[in-house]
Amino acid sequence: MSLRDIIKMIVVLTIVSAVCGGGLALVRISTADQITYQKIKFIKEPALKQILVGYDNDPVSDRKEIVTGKDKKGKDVATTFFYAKKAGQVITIAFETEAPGFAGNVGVMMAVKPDGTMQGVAVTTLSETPGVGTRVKEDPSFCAQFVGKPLTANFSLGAEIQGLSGATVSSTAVSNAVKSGVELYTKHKSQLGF
Amino acid sequence: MGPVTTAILAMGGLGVFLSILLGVAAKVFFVYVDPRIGQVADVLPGANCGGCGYAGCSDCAAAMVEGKAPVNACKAGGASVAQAVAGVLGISAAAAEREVARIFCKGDSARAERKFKYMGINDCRAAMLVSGGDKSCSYGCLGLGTCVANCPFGALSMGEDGLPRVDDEKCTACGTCVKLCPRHIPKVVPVSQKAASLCSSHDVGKLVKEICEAGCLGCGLCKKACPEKAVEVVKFLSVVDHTKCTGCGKCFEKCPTGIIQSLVFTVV
Amino acid sequence: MAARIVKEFTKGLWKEIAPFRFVLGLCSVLAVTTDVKNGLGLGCAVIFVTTMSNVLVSALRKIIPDKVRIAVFIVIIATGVVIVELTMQAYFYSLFLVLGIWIPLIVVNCLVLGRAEAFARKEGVMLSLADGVGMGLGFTISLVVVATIREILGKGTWFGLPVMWEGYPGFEFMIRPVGAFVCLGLLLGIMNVISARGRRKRK
Amino acid sequence: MEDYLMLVVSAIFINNILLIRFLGNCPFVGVSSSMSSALGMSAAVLFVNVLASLICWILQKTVLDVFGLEYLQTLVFILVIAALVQLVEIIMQKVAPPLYRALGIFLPLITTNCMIFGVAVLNIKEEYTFMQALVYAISTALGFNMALILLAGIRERMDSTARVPKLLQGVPICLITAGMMGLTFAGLLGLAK
Repeated sequence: MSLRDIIKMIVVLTIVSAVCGGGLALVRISTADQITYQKIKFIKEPALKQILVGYDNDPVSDRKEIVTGKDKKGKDVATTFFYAKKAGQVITIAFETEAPGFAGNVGVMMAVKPDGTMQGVAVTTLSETPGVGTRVKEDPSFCAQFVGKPLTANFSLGAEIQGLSGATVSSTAVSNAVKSGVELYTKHKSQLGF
Repeated sequence: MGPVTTAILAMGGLGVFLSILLGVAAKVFFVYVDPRIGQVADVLPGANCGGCGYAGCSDCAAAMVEGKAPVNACKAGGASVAQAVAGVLGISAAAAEREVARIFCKGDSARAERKFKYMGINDCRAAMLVSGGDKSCSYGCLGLGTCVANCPFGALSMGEDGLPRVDDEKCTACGTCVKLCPRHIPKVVPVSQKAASLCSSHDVGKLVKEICEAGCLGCGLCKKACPEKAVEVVKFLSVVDHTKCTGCGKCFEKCPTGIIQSLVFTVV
Repeated sequence: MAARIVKEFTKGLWKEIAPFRFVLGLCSVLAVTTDVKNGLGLGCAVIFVTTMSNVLVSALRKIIPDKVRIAVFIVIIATGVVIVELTMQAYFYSLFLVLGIWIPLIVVNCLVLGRAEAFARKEGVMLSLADGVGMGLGFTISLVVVATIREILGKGTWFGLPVMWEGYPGFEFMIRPVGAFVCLGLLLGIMNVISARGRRKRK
Repeated sequence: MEDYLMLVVSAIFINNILLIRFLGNCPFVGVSSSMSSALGMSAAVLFVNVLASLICWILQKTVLDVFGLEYLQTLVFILVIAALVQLVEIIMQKVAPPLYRALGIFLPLITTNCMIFGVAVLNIKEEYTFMQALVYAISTALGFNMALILLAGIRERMDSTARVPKLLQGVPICLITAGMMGLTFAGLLGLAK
C-alpha cells in the first residue's frame, strides 16, 4: 500500500461520492415540489373531498401558503389555503386549523365561500378517546350543523351549534377550531386575493 | 450556499474522511497474507453471500488455497468461477489426472491423547455433538468410521490403529468422505502427489506436542529443507504444493514428528 | 457479441435466477411478497438499480483501486437507490408508503452488490447491462411468482381482484412471516428437483 | 426505564429482527450450516451492529438533519457501514489475529447484511433517542444471534441424524426450520405494539 495507492484511493472515493452527492441533490430539487404535492394530496385529499363540491380544478395544486402567525419559538407559522375553482372562478377556499381537544389537538378543515357562508366542515386529525370523542368525526350530523351558516354566526356550543352529548370537550374543540379559522380567514381575507 | 453545494461538500467531505481513515489503517495495520488467497478471492464473485458455508469470499478463498474446500465450492459463481479458481491454483477443475482420497491424520489411539471415554453412537458426527468429540486434538480424526461406513465404493477400511485406510484402487475421489467427515480429515488429492503432511491441526506447536505425538508442529523445518519451495506453513500447518513437490524426501528426516512423509507406497 | 449479450440476459431468467438458484436477495423476497402489486413495484425498482449499478460499475472498473472497491460500488448502488426513492415518492406515493423501509434496503440486497462484484467488475458495459437487466428481471419474476402464490392462498385475491370462490376464508398462514419461509423453502425444493431431473435427462 | 425493558423484549422475542421482520436472511442461510461459524458471525454482528447504529445515529442528528440532507440518508449510512466494516477488519487483522481468525472473517459478510443497515434506518424512523437506539441495536443483534445459533444447532443435528427428504435437502429445509422457529415467536405477538 504505497503512498501513491492511498492518494489514488482518496481521490477516487472523494470524487465518486461528491459527484453522487451533487447528482442526488439535483434529483432532489427536481422532484421536491412534486413530493410535497403528493404528501399534501395524500393527507388532505380525503378531507377536501368531503367538504368541497362542484369544482373542476385540482385544489391541491392551486394552493397558497400565507404566514398567519408566530409559534412559541417565534418561527412564523403558515397555513395552506386550497382554492376550489369552477371554470376558473374561485367557488370555495378550504384551510385547516387546530384546537386543543380532550387528549390532543383536533384538526378541522373548513370550506368557506367567497360570499362569506360556511360551505362545509370536516374533522381531519384527532386523538380523542375512541367511541366517545371520535363521534365528532364519525357522526356526520355534528359537522353538518356548520354548513350554510354565515361567518358572522356565533359558533360556540349552545348558540347555533349543539354539542354531542357525552363528548362536550371534543365538540367545543371543533367549534373553537372553527371560530379560530373564521377569525383567521377574516384577518387574511385581503391576502387571499380572489 | 445552495442545497446542491452542501450535498456535494457533505458527501465529498465524508468520502475524504473515510478514505483517509482506510488508507492510514491499511498502512498502519498491514499484515502479510498468502498472495494466492488474494488471487483466488479476486476471481470469486465477492458477494460474500455465505452460500458456500464459509464466512464470505476471502474465507472461502483461504479454504480453497488450503485444499479444504473444493474448487466449485462457490455456488454463486457457478462453473465459470470454478474454472477460474482452478486456473489460479494450478489444478485443473476437470482433473484429467486421477485423484484419490488421503487421510490427513496420523494421531492413532496409541499416539493421540483422549479427553474422555466416549460410549455414544458409533458415528463421528454424533461424537462431535458430545462437547466436540473425545479427542484432545480438536482437528484430529475421531476414528468412529463414518467415512468407512458411507464410502459408496468400499475404498475405506478401519485400520487396527483406529484410523481409516484408503484403498487407492477402489477410491474414485467421489468426495463423500470429505463431505461427511465433521472434521474434514479426508482430502481428495492427485494420485501423483508424492509427499504430504498428514495432519489437519492448525493448533500452535506447543499445544500439539502435549496432545499428539504425530501432529504437525508448524515449525517450518520442512519448509526450510525443501529445495523446490513446495512447502508452505499455513496457520501452523505445513501444506505441500503437489505441483512443485518432486518427492526428494529431504523434508522427511527434518520433521521432528515425522508427519510429513511419502505418499507413494504400494497397495498393501 | 450479440449472442453473448442474449446469453447473459437469459442466464438471469432461469439458469441463474437469483433468489432460487443461489439464495441471494432473500430478505426482500420474503418480506414484500404478501401482495403482487408490491412485489412488482419492488421488482421494477430492483431492475433499475441493478442495471444502473452494473453499467456504472463496469464503466468505472478500470479506475477504481482495489482497496476501496467495495465502498465505491456501494456509493454507486446507493445513488441508484436514492434516485428510485425520490422518484417513487414523487410519482407512486402510495406504493412508496406500502414498501416503506424495503426501498432503501435494496442497497444491501446481496443480489445487486453480488452482480456488481461478480460480473460488472470484470465485463464490458454492454454485457453488464444485459446481465443487470436479466438478473433484475429474474428477480422480479421470482418476486411475482412467490407473491402470486402467497396472495392467492393467503387473501384469495390476485392483484387485488378476488380469484378464489366466494366463501374463501383466506389461508392466514401464508400472509404471516412463517408462511413466507415455508413457501419459499418448498419453492426452492421444487426448483432443485426440476433442475436435478433436467440434468439427469441431459446426462 | 421500563420502556427500555419493553424495547429489549420486543426486539428479541416479539418482532425478532430475523424471523418476523426478515432482515438479515442472506448470511442466515449460508452461515448457519456449522455452529462455529454461527458463533463467530453472531459475535461479529453484535459488535458491528452496535457500532454502526450509534455512528449512523450521530451522523443523522448532526450532519443530515442540520443541513437538511435527509434524502441522502441511505447513501451516507451504507457508505459509513462499509467503511466501518473494512476498518474494523483491517485493525482486527493486525491487533488481534486469533480474534480475527475466529471472528474477523465474517466481517466482509456484514456489509451486505440487511440487518445492520435496517437497524440503523429503523433507529431514525422510530425516532429513538441515543440511549434507545443503543438498547435497540444490542437487543436486535441478540435476537439475530439467538435465531442464528438456534438454527445452527438444529441444522447440525439434522444433518447428522435426521433423514431429510431428497426434495428438501440443504437450503429448503433450513428455511422451513426458520419458519417453524418464527411460528413459536409469533405466539408472543400480542405482548407489545
